[in-house]
Amino acid sequence: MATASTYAPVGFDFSNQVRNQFLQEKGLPLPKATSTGTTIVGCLFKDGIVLGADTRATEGPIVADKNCEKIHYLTDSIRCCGAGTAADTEFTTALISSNMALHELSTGRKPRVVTAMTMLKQMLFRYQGQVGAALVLGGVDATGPHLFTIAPHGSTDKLPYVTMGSGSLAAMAVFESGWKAGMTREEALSLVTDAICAGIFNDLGSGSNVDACVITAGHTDMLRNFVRPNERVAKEQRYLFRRGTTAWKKESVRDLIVSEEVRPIGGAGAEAMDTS
Amino acid sequence: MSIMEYNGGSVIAMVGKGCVAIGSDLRLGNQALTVATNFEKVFPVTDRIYLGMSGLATDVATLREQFRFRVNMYQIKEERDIEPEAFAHLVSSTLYERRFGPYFIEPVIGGLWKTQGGEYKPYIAAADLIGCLNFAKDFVVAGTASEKLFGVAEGLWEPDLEPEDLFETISQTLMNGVDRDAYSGWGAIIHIVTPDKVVTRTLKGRMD
Amino acid sequence: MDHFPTNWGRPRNDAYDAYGTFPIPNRPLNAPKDAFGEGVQRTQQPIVTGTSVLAMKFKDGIMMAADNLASYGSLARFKDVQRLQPVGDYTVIGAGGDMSDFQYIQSLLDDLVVEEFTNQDGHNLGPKEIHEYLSQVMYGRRTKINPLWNSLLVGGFKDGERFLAYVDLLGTTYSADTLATGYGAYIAQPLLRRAVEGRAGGADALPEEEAAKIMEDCLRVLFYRDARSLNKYQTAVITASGVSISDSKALETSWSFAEGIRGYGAQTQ
Amino acid sequence: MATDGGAYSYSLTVFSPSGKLVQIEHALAAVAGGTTSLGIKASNGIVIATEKKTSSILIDDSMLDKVCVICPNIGIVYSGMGPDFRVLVAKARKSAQAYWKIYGEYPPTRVLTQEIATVMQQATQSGGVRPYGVSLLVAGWDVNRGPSLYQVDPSGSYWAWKASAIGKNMVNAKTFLEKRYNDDISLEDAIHTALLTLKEGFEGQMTEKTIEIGVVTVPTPTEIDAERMAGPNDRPKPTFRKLSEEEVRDYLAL
Amino acid sequence: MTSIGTGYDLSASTYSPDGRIFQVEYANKAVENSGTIIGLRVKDGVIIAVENLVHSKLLVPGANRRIQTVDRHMGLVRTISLFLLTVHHMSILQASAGFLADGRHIANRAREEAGNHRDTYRSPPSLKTIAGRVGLYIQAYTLYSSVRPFGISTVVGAIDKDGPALYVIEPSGVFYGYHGAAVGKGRQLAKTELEKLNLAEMSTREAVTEAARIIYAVHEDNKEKEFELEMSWIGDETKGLFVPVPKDLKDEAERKAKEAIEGDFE
Amino acid sequence: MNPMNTAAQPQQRQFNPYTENGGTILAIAGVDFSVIAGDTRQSEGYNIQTRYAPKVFRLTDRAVLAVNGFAADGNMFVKKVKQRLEWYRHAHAKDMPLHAIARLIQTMLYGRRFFPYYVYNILGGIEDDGSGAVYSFDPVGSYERETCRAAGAAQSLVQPFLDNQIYFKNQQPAPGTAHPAHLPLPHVLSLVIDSFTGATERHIEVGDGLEIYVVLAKGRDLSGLEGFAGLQEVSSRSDGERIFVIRRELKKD
Repeated sequence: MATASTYAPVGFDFSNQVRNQFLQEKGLPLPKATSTGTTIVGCLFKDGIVLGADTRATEGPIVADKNCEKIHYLTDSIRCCGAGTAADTEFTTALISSNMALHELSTGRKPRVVTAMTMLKQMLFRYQGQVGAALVLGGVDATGPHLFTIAPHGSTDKLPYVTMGSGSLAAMAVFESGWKAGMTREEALSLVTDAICAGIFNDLGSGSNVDACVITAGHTDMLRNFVRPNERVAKEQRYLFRRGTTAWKKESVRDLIVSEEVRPIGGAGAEAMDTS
Repeated sequence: MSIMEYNGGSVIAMVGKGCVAIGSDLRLGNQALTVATNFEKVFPVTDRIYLGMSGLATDVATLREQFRFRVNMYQIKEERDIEPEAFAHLVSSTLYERRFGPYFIEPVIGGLWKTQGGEYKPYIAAADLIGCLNFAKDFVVAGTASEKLFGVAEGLWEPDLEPEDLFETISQTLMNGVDRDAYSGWGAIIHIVTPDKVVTRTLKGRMD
Repeated sequence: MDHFPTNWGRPRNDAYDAYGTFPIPNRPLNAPKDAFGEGVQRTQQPIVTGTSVLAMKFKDGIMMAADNLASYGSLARFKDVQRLQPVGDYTVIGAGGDMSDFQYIQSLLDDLVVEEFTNQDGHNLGPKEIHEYLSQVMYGRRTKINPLWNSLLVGGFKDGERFLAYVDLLGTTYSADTLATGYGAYIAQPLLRRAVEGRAGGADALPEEEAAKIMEDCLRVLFYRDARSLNKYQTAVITASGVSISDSKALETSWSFAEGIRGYGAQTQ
Repeated sequence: MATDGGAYSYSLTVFSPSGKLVQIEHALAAVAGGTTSLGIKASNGIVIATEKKTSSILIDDSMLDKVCVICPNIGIVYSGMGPDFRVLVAKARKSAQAYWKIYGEYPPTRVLTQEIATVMQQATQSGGVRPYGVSLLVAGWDVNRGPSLYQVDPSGSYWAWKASAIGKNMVNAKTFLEKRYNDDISLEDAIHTALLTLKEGFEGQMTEKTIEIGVVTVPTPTEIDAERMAGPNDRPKPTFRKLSEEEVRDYLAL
Repeated sequence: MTSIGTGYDLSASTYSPDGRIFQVEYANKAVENSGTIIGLRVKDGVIIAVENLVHSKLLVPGANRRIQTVDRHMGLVRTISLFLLTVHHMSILQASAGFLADGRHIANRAREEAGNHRDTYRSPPSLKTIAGRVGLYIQAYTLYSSVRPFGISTVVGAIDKDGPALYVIEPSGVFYGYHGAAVGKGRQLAKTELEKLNLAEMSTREAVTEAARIIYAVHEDNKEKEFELEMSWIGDETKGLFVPVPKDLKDEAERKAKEAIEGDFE
Repeated sequence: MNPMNTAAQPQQRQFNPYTENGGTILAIAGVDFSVIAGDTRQSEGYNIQTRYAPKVFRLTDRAVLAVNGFAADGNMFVKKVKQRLEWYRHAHAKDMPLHAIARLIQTMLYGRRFFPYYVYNILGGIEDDGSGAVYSFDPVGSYERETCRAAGAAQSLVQPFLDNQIYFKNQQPAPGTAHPAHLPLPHVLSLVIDSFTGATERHIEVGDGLEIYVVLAKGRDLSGLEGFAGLQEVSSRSDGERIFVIRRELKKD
């Protein structure tokens, strides 16, 4: 804490491990973290990459977040979709994004997709799959468009169309039956939307909306909630309560407006003083 | 029996029109045995930010102090109040720091932030025990009654509730939610944060 | 009864009652023992298995498909197995899971059909009845904790009505316009649903030729992605004019998708 | 060379009998020997500028960076020892990223300046090291204090300035700035003032190759609110940027 | 030697002094009084025709069939090559109910035998196997005093792996294979008629006409009441299934049969 | 046990005769009506098996049974209950009264105490006295007559909402007034629909379709039901208790 910088990266802190291990041996299992059951995909087209994701986050069978973002920013022209343990995807991509920013500043060049891929796989491999992030990485750099998947253990895959997450099979079925080389932006975007929708409507771990991201040389279009096929219908009635419905025992009010009263002492000019 | 159920307890936060409400039950248990009925789980962070934590009581206490320390340090160093977004990230990164030996708490944050025009906007967020943030536009819940709270809130909540209406909605949600949870209950406390004041009310709830 | 003559007249339990002083009915451990009772093996896992079966409703009836592979673990063991079986005049069943259990089911159904035929009462088993029968058999066996390790699709057409339903080793049943078992439930079902649910008019608006094309697409995707599948398959079509099961057909596949891609990471050559 | 410090002027920074830290003073001398840099805080932004001088025409000056981006809202420029500066830039960037990883936003200018200052101070009090031979001008924007300009010296002390200059021509430049500065100056005017200031005592030709400029711009209140309400993966528009050679050429032409 | 009054005819388990089992002979008598059944084994199939005597006008026509189906076995993959046999029994007018039941019992037994064979060997049994098994069963009812013999003769026909086959199993349990077989009242005349036919060269379609003609010919119009002609066949035209002869074909055969009889009278 | 090591441990595979097929059911009794509803999604794990598998069944003209849990057990159980009711009809020439069906269900469930039907049952209908009734059961037959009950995957989401809206739990009535003991039918129907749309939002196993059965006491008029979208009558006669079904779509994600 008291180093030169309060903000120095400290890495992981294992100091609770002994206690938690003990609790676990006592038969108290570790609670589950939020996971994104998820359908995430990526697909190559004529001029670049389209990434796609659903927006459901779950805790067991409960929807924890109906509209979360799973397409993470790495650099302006590189994005990364995350599936698996939500916090891991969040922080892993944030860490790599941060490192990519440093890399970009120190090299003075636009970073490459393989750089991000290598950083990610090395980080995940180091944690032996314990960091549960399954990623789809895509972007365009000086060497063209690139698309990868990175599994939690750090293995990578390079293909023209990829899927990850619990809806990956549904999405992959759409790709396998609809992908062709050299698609236009519109074709690719609609294929990706179809693939995500296949996950949303067939996989319980995926749901809500379609996020998409189109990356071409020199431009990135983040299409947040590109399609919203699952809007909630209007309720049958309103549930406003009559004020006073809830019984309470005690009330305290903390006033945040500091009201000061200024008492004029001298006669002259007192009128002009504003007391608000 | 999970560690998260050891002491029991639940927290909820809701967005209203220019205001937020955040509340918790008051139970502290030792598994099925209730040992205290005045264990508040929501703490002020700044004037307009409150932090609620459900989970293992010792970690709630530890983290309350730790966040107090970190927010004080921030305020001293930066000579300003921490904003809700920054605080949410601080909570998140603090929890993720212990990814492989987590604190057993799930935080809920409710607060107001000031726009450039001087208007106050509501902000709520929640996280899991390793700090995965959930920014919601309606409500967030945590704790042993979270499923129940989700269910009731999904039914009762509606957008743009005035502070007094929001108080009724969050209170009804919390009370009915915890009444169906053996590990939460024994009264509740609600804070309604508005631009000019914070109203705190202790609710009359079932004591069984 | 104890069939070993040397045991006759001896106490049932030497350790307990060496001299037969106890009246027989009151002796402990007096229950008849089956020499093989303790060694009874039940199906704990499938051995030789078939993978997905697909089926969908279309305008005039039901179309089903399954490949010709029976796997032994990861070994592609039998490559000319028919997993679609006509039952009676109106019905086809398709089976995934343990093939020996499936053959047993076939013999059960065969007996059933023979019995129905020999009755010569003008009544014929339709797909509904066959599905109900199978459900009872499967549920009965799961209740004995001795399941038939299959998931089955039953498709048929009788009295102007299409019928399509599923039953598996737990006795779980359901029915829908499109069904798929095994990996097909994850890979093919989304495509089938998109083709049928997503169509104006649903299955009623789907002509046979299109259904056949969708089916072939699904099987191709399954062959690409299910490691226990084969590019050789059969289809069954059940309409008002009866059951027809095709000869084995081969799938056309293309593997040029990754042309120009090198390696799995930073490699460029 | 130091004549008054004797043994106190070497290596470990210790107090001389007269209460001076002679190493720091020597470091300041090194700064004073460096090329001139300056910064001006305008009503709607900040400009920092420096002269980029190469010792030989054979050096490829396109590879040299004296105005550096630390994070999207902060940039710095230096006078003094180039290698020391690069070390500080690396540390500052890391510090900014670490802050971002905790708070989800980049540090305010003042906080980052403190960080750098702390690093520099520690070099005045640790065994086996010498103080950094640079002075820095830190320009940045944050939502709390708006645009701010700081100067950090080898001692680790820092001040906020409306306008400041460091390096060889520091005294003249400051005098010049004091004359030209007013509180209502616009960013455009400030850039011109900066160029004029540098021109005082500039050796050789002032071209886009020999001048580096960085500017801080101020987003509108609407932009600020919009960015705060955007999703976690929408990055705010950078408020600090270096001017391209073309832009510098255009300013020089005016 | 007469059987009545000696006591030797009271039990199937007792021989008479001259070595006969009267109960079996009585059973044969029952068979001889029943409506005629003929079976024709021809080039490509088998046809069985029955003179089903209608003892009451209240009976629903066509509802009380005497031909029963025993098996239809599915062969190997897809090709439906099938096998089946029919069983038939004899009966005496009013008392026929009991013997009708005998016929059903034996039919069920035959189905069981066929089912067991299929379960054991996963292949259709040959007709000879079935005839043999059913023969053994019937024979067992000629051994014990506690049971009576079956009052039926069974005509079974099928196409099996060796082609068309036709057997008759008698109440004693004995069974023989035939090209043409006849049992019941009109058996003598029917046999004579059958012997005139070139069965080995005949098609099933031709045999339908012949079978109908014979049944009509042997029916004693004056003595008997109404009868229904019942015919089932298996052959090239039936895709290997033993099924009733289609109505149009049967009507045509009956028309010809009636013409032939009228021709005879003229 | 450390979860890291589980892969290294020898594993015994055993046949598990149960599974869960998701979905949720609920029932609410009114003064002279009863509403029984269920969603129509059947799932296993993350897979939707079918979007339409009814969980609510008409037993007689005044009894409706909703089953939830393991679908195969549920279907078998309903089949057996219907069989027993048929036998009763043959023996007594009338339909079994609701309270008797409830006891019958208890007996049948407890009969399998040591190999239970993994099914949560809710029985709704009209009692002999013409009052609306709801009986809820646990898998081994413990049961209770209630005014409202939710069961299944989203029970914990729906039940507290009903507590609040049906029983007015934690609500103080306005001074000088009292909470109604029974709610009118249209109000109940909108609560049912909102319960299910809410559960669909937050529970992944709830969705696709909604089937609401409404049982009306003998002689009760339709007030409040006329013109309800998707209404269909399924009663066998019009002079006794009447049963209606309302079918609605739910979200399919």
